Amino acid sequence: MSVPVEKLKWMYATMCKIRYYEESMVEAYAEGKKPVFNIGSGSVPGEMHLSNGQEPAAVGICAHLTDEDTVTAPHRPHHHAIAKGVDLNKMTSEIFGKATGLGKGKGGHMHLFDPRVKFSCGGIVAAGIPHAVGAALAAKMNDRDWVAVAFIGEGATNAGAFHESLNLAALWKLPLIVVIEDNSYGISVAKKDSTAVPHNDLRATAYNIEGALVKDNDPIEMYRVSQEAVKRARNGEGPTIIEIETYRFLGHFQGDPELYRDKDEVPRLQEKDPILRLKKVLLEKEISEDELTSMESSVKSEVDEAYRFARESAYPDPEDALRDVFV
Amino acid sequence: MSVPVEKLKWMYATMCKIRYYEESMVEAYAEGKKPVFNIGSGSVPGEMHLSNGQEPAAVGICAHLTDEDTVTAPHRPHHHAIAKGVDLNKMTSEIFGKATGLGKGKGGHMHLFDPRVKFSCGGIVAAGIPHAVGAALAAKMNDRDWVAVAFIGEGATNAGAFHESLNLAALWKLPLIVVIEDNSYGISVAKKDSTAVPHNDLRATAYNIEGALVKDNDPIEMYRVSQEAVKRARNGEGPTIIEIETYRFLGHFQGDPELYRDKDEVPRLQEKDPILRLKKVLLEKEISEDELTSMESSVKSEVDEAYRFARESAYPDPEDALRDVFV
Amino acid sequence: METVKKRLLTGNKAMAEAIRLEMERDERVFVMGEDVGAYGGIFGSTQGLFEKFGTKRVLDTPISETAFIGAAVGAAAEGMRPVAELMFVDFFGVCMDQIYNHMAKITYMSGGSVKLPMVLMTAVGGGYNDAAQHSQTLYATFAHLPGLKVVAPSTPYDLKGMMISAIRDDNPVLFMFHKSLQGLGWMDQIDAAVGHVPEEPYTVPLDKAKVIREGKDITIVSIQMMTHHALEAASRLAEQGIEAEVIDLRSLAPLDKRTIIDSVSKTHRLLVVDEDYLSYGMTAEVSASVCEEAFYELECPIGRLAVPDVPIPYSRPLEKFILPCTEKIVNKVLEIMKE
Amino acid sequence: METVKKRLLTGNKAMAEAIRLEMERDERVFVMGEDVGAYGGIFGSTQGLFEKFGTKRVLDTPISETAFIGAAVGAAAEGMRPVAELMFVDFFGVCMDQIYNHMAKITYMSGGSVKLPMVLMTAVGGGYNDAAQHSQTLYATFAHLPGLKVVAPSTPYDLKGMMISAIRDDNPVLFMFHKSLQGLGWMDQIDAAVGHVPEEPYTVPLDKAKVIREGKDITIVSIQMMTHHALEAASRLAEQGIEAEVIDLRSLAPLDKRTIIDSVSKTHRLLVVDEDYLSYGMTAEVSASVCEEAFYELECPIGRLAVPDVPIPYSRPLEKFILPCTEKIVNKVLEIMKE
Ligand SMILES: Cc1ncc(C[n+]2csc(CCOP(=O)(O)OP(=O)(O)O)c2C)c(N)n1
Ligand SMILES: Cc1ncc(C[n+]2csc(CCOP(=O)(O)OP(=O)(O)O)c2C)c(N)n1
Ligand SMILES: [Mg+2]
Ligand SMILES: [Mg+2]
Repeated sequence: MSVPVEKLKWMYATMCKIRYYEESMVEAYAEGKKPVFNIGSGSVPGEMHLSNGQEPAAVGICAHLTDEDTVTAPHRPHHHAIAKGVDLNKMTSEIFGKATGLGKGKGGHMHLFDPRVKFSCGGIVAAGIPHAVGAALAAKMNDRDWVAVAFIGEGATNAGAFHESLNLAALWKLPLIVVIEDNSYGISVAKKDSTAVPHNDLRATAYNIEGALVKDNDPIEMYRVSQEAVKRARNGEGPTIIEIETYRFLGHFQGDPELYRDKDEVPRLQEKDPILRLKKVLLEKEISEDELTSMESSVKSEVDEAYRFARESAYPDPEDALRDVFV
Repeated sequence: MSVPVEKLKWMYATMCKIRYYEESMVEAYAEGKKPVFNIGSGSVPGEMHLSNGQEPAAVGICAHLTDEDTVTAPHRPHHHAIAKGVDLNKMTSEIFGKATGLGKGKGGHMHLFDPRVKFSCGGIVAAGIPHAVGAALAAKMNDRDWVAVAFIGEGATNAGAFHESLNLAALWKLPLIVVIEDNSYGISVAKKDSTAVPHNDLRATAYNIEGALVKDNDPIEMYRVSQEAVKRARNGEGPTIIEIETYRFLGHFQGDPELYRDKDEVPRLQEKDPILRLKKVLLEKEISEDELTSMESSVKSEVDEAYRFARESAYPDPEDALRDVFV
Repeated sequence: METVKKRLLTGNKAMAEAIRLEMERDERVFVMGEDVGAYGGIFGSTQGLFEKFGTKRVLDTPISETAFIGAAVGAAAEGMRPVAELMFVDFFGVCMDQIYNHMAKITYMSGGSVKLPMVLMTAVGGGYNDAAQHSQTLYATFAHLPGLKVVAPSTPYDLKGMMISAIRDDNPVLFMFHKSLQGLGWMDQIDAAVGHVPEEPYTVPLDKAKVIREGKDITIVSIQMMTHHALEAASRLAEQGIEAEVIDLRSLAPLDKRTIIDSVSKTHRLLVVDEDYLSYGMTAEVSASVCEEAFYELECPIGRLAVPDVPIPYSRPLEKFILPCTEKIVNKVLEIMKE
Repeated sequence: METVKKRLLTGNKAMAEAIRLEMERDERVFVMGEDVGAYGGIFGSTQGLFEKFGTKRVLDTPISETAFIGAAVGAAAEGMRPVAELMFVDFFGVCMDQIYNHMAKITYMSGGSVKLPMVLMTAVGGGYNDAAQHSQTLYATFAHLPGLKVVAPSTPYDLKGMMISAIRDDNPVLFMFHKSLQGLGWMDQIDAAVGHVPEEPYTVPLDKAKVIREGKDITIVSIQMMTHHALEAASRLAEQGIEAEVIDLRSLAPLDKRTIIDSVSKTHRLLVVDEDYLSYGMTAEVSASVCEEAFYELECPIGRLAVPDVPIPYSRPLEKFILPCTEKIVNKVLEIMKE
């Protein structure tokens, strides 16, 4: 089953957009945190979990989704949000804590909600899976062929919510897909020190559902496996677990000393940068350098525009803190 | 591997003890609840979950345990407590809410604690599994070959605590055995409506551990399977999941209208009463009727004595309610 | 005459009727929880719904509170209007994250762009010797955390009216019903568990306390089961010439301070009675609110009666000792009147 | 002279030192939690322990709070003395059942036959824009439920002394440490996060509040981060001739009412400051306790300052607006003094 070139282009462009978005965030986050790093200071305070290197998981499956499909993401949500088509201006503005943000500055980087494209994320490990189960349940109750995708990290597979959600979704044959991004670590804890199985697709057996493993951060394989899973879900054949081996190029959060991994680990991973690999594929398919370059520059200007919008937006009135507890 | 006849006798006697204990409890619980049933009235108030028919699970594995091994049980704990050797007088007294009870009347039927034989139980589904993990961890840290057994119902396998505990125990190769009593229901919900797999031994795959299924409530098979699991645990080979198909002769709790199951289901199960089946085996092994009868009467008098002790014991002073929050 | 018009229902039938009416009115409303189907809810809160609406809209769940309450959150975000049941409030510990970090906060974190029209109903209360893990009310545990409307009705009329309001509300509502007020055949039969309930749909506000007995000498603020003890106490006190005004709080969050303060401004004395733990509980919040906003109206210290900071013991004499009751209320009022 | 004797440590080093000393003294003590090993705890509470004691006594866990906190309960029942870490108190919702139904109640339910000598330590507090799910204190959430000793030290000296007391206590202790008082290099550098800590082991009681500044005009009861704001406020007020007495609560359960009441009996005015949510919180319990036991000592209404019942917002101006601070304390005191 070959992947349509348009899809490959979309995946490439989106991965470039995500990467450039995160690289820009590295800089924005560092603003006002020098010479001494202080998590509470600067243009973007608070924790910051970036996704550089993890783009394939997000684009490989979102290539099959529409605005009616639901995505829930964890504390590391930018790549999922961008791949799902979240409003980039409002998202960036939210991360800058501005009034024009998705949540009027109340949510921040870990709490992005864009109902227009049915995207949400949160800061509690595995807590987004039940929400995706609920979206899948709603779709089924309303006889829609919409699916729900819950993205989590490999560390989250050992949380009770993972088990309860998959059992429930399997039992009710819900259109749920759980995508596990195995970036080898849960903060500082290596997968082998947190997870009793080598790969979480094995855990599909515990729910009598399909499981798939995507090796070595391959966006094209992710696309193929996801296509099958989404098809099954839309056809009422129930949930799928997809685990993808991916790379975390940066620390768990910005400011992470990363004493728990070898200094040469990241450089080795960067040699296998999935964006460069996909670029090679596209070039082999006779997509011209020029076309790729123009794709790259157009997504960059989109990202630059989003940061400009965020920077130029105003902060909310302090008193606004008292609003929106209830609708 | 044949089962020593002494063990068979112990299992038979203990199953008889459990059955007679529960039959006596049916009566004791009914006292003061007639003509109108009121859960709060009578000699034994509160909820009452009895284990008639589920004896094989408890005796089959406890036959391999010593006082140094830990057992945690759920809301339906009498058969486990008796098989583990909990002080029958104090246990009964506790259930009657008397000052001489295991918990001075503070715990009741769902909260029995007998540190002497390392037994505990509780009223929150699946919550006892982590406690067994902790006991197993302590044994390992102290280089003891003690094991910990967590009894749960099949409904509890869908709670997050089940998953988290098994992953942790498997990861750390702890001497934990989770015994799942599949009595077909979680209150009114049939297993097929709660659990995505036909049998929970399949879920061992999700933790890379051993799983075993004991069919049709067979105490001898339970003994064999448990022997293997306990051996592995003592040898540092990690946890095992054992699921046993068992029978719930009574309602979920006393007073359960049981509208959710056919009226002829229980009679059909009673035809396969595990106690009668084990008795047949013993008779085939040339154990005389007389010997069995004397075993039966001796356990009965032990049980009668426990109820007498409980009834004759005094209630705690009301003010005692304020003590024991802290040691 | 009056009696002719009465339509007597038990608390659980009133609740189930409210849910049925809303399910008929709005197809987005559905029910899920443990044993809410054929069983009709352990405390009867979903009686008859399964028969009427079937498995598509009345869902029995596995024992997976985090998954199904979280699923209710996710379904509500998609425009459904779930009514989920947490069988006993005592079990909140296995699913509190979904309740307080998500159900309660998503609307705020999204700047109001996501609404969660859902109800989480749960059984509370002791008094029948179900011990430490099945007898709590935990009112303050939920009222302390922002983002939830927390209600605890005490009559069949309010159970129906407040359940309808809760289902129609676009915000998440934690609906606490008291086991002893459900009118269950297998529990203590008390008059308060039965009452007049109009057949038609009607709403009762989720933010208003109610003066259920007028009096001039002292105000007794109470909730759910305790309001009924307070009423009994009030009539006993009346025999001794003490006119107690009794307020049924009904809602813990928001707290209707106005009604309480108006009453205290009249009686100048206050006793707060709660079935939850004493410290950091409802009695503290009511007392502190009055102390802050109506201090000069007070003639004497505010009395507090609640569970004395111990887990609920099993044995009958022990549980009796720690639960507030009519007699304790009477004695406490007499003490306060002596001040 | 004095300064020469000072041995300055940050809060987290003081905590880690306490745990190290107890691990050396008692081999039954061990540590488990997420990233407590090589990482040394996200907030440094276990710094250096892994290097010293290795994987056998310092256990990194999966993200399975129910399993490992429940395992701590089970290990404690077997005579071990676990020190478990819940990384952020905000995560309590995924494991509260093990904390409040088991860790807190087993001793009582067993009639005292089972003791659980364990410590659950957890990071609390906001002020660095970590938003609604990583900035709470939730003091009252734990103090409301019986069976736990709940402490929240505010100085390196107390962090060490109270941690040693907690580990040696045969009862379960919930030990809350404030992120901003850990002295972390990547957080706001505040003087209060560094202080004199004697090298040797010592204990500080788990049930005693402390008068940290004497005054005659008004009592300010506060806790953890708020005590430092209260101290600043007190010195600013002194410039205006107002002598505020500041009390560091240190322990939420049990609540040291004696120390509070003695102070109020002297000052006759009270302001309670909390970083937790206002309603049903610590300010309510302290206020109600005083109102109940020292009513006639009060000259005016008791003031309460806390988070105004909204989730913690992310954006800087929003979070600033809802968190109590020195300036708000000063203004509130001036208001009260006008009464
Ligand atoms: C219930 C809960 N426990 C702990 C945390 C703290 N925490 C945040 S991210 C994280 C690691 C998650 O690892 P993984 O799931 O692999 O995602 P990754 O960070 O690698 O993308 C932890 C432990 C949390 N947010 N929620
Ligand atoms: C966390 C939690 N959820 C729900 C309950 C209510 N409850 C008590 S027993 C039970 C059914 C348990 O079924 P199973 O595990 O199969 O055990 P069985 O009763 O069949 O022995 C339920 C739902 C509970 N006690 N704890
Ligand atoms: Mg990871
Ligand atoms: Mg069962």
